[in-house]
Amino acid sequence: MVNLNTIPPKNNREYYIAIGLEGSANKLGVGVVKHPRLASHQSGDNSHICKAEILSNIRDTYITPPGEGFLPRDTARHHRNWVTRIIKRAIKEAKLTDPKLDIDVICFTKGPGMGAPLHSVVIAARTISLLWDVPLIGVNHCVGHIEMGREITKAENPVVLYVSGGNTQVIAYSENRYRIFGETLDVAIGNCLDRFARTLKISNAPSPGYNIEQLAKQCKNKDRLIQLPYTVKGMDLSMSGILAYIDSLAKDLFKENKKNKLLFDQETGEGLVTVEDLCYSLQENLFAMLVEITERAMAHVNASQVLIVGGVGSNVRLQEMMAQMCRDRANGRVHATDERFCIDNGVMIAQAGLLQYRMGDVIKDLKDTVVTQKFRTDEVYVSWRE
Amino acid sequence: MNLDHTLKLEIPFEDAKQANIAVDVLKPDPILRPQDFQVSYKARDNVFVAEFESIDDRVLRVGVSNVIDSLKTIIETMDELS
Amino acid sequence: MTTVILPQFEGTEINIALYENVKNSKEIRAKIADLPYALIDAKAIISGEQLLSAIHRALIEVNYNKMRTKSLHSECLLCLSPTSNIGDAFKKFGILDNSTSIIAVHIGAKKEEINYDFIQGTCIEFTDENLGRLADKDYISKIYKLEKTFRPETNSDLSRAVVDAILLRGL
Amino acid sequence: MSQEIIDTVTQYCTKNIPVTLISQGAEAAIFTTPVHPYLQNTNEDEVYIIKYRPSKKYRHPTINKALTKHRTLSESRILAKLFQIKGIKVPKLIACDPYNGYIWLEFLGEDLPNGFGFSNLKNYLWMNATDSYHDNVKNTLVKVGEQIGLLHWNDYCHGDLTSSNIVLVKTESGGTWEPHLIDFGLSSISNLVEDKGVDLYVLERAIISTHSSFSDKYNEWILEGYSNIYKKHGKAGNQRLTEVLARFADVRMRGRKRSMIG
Repeated sequence: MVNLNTIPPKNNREYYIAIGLEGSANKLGVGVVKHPRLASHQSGDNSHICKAEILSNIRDTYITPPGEGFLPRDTARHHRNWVTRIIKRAIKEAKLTDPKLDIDVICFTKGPGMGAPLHSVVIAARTISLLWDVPLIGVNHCVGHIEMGREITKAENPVVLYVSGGNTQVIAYSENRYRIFGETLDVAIGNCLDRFARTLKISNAPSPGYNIEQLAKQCKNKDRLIQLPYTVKGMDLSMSGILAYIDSLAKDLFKENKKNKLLFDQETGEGLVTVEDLCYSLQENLFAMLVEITERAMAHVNASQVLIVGGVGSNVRLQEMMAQMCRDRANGRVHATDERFCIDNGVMIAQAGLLQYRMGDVIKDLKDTVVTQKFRTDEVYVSWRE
Repeated sequence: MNLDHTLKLEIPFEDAKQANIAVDVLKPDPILRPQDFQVSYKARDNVFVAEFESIDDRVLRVGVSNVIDSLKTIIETMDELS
Repeated sequence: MTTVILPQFEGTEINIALYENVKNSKEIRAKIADLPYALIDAKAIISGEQLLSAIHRALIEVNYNKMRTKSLHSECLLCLSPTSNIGDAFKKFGILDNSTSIIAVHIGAKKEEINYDFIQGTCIEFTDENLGRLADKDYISKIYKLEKTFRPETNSDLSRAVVDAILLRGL
Repeated sequence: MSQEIIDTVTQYCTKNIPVTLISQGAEAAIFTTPVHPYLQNTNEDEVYIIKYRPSKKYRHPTINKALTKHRTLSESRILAKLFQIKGIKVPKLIACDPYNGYIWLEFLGEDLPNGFGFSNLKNYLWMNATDSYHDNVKNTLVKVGEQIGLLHWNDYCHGDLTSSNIVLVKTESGGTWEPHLIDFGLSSISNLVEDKGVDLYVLERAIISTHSSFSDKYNEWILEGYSNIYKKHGKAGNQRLTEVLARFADVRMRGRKRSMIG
């Protein structure tokens, strides 16, 4: 029996407060979340209706110039430069007067992610834990996304499509684990879009994927799709071949390689394809693959709901396609959160960490706070669900 | 190879508690190549002491610089969030 | 003579006649271009299933894809073949000067409108038994390039392998 | 959606071919019909399978068209190839329309006695749950293993092995069951031990999750049959068997999925 009230809130309060620190990639986020202590949490699987109140959600993104990706060292430096300021702002915005007394638990991202940025954040997390004498909890980044998504959308048991710069997974819950039903066999979807954006030398602000989405919207030849490899393998998918191919098309386009029959009319030399067309075709192809593997997982576990999380999840076209698929599957529903929660943030780490904490799971030895680049979603024992 | 390139770093903190926190924060992380680089942390009253040993100057420089980066975060956090 | 209507294409009547002891193959060949039939050497056909699966495919191609040849009749010969080369299909399945058993297929007209008088031979029933008797199984295995390790124990096994090849030709 | 699919299929098949929807997966809908597409049906109990891959509205029409054709064909092609391998039992391919996404197949199996439902492996094991260690059950599961062994030995992988994708057909003498593999929609030609290990793991998981009380024995018997096939090929067979089983253990350890980087 799940009892989310296993650990009482601090100082006989009727609510819990958690702060979450996230910095596994190029976003540094700190958020504060509050859970009321409810009788309905005493027993039963109610972890998706915590009635969480978001007291603050501060984020700063390390943005690189067009054509450049973010490197671990530089990203770590960005996080170090900002982490105390962001924590301070999050506390101020949450109107916490004394973090020592107010905060039940400090949650940080244990992994997966880039090593150096993760490390730069955990240093701050350990320091405030010791300064304030507040316990620490290490959170799996993917589980953070899932729990935040469930709380925001109230989706009880959805199939989760997790799409970000580092991950592409289809996940469903079973027997206390978030199990991976399908995933990328090579690069992640966000990485694929980021790298294509670099080839196109388009801006990385606010994010490369967002700018590809805007270009795709401007495509004027939507009925003439550029055929790309479609590489779904069971419930897994592969994207590196698609990226290599569309990259080569883009390069030919920029070099005006008139020999390319797909891009230039062989008689008149006229251009047949624009950058917008490439973006549109890439999105249509990649997203169709994502929706397909999600549908397979839904059929497999007999689910009718989908939750999209991760940075790429804020793409409106992906949400549209997923919604269409769900409608066609006997009135399924798709849940997506907006970019405040899709994109990496501190609140999600606080949300998942607080659930863990309320079940009685805290770190007792600082040795257990070592961050890790590899940390599979299904390694986490999900004690807060039936 | 001998770890004969060494450096000792002493940083005074405001009090012994702060120096001890710095030690506790830095201690858990494992050294990536212990055969090339070693470090030990301790607190002597309010002084934080780190002793580095390494196979060459370059590895020593990188290792020390990483620890100093972390120390800067620790100190800034103490200043801003105590 | 047998009349077949495929349930999916009920507007198209198919008439099939099987002849053995044919004596005028050479003569037929001379005017073959004017004969509105698919004329097939029966030694290449093991079963009704084989022929009808090819006709079914021909109707699918014509209705949902495109006609590759100039008539439904030549389309039938093409669909019997394991390769997409039309000349090759005629060579392997069409009649030769010395063919003695012939299947004449007519698609798209009423039974009453068709006559087979141009064939001089014995009209026999279009049954698997008769087809099996007239078929040259080694020839069939060879033209369909079946796996060397595949040793059909029965005519129906051979027929199944051949149907597979017909369904997948060129795709 | 279901109604839309039924309407499309009914229209395609015309009134001469009445269809009944029996299952709908993520990718295809399965219908039965008493009408053969081109042969006279001589047995009025006989039915045929029509497998239809509907186009997906979320997908661009160009992708839909290419995928429908490619997948319909690839499944047909695998069925055709497998039929020519001695010992492998798969349904017979009757007709295929890759332009519209239809495959016609032979219907295999029958209804089990006492309301246990259709004779797939899943229902069969449930029917025998009271007498699970009976020789007949063992015999059937060993044969299941042999079918998978033959498939893998010839470098094909099923891609979706579950106890519902194994259909039991009564032998002519009536006493025993002959397992047939169905649904090759996710199958591929592959000589990778990884794919084979995953195949075995997926089936093991399916057996554990639906027949947990006896799954240890069941899986043991399936592996026995599987190994029989490899062992027939002497030293080379044993070596390949060891490789597959080692990878299977490996896949089981990591729960199908390789470690991932954040």
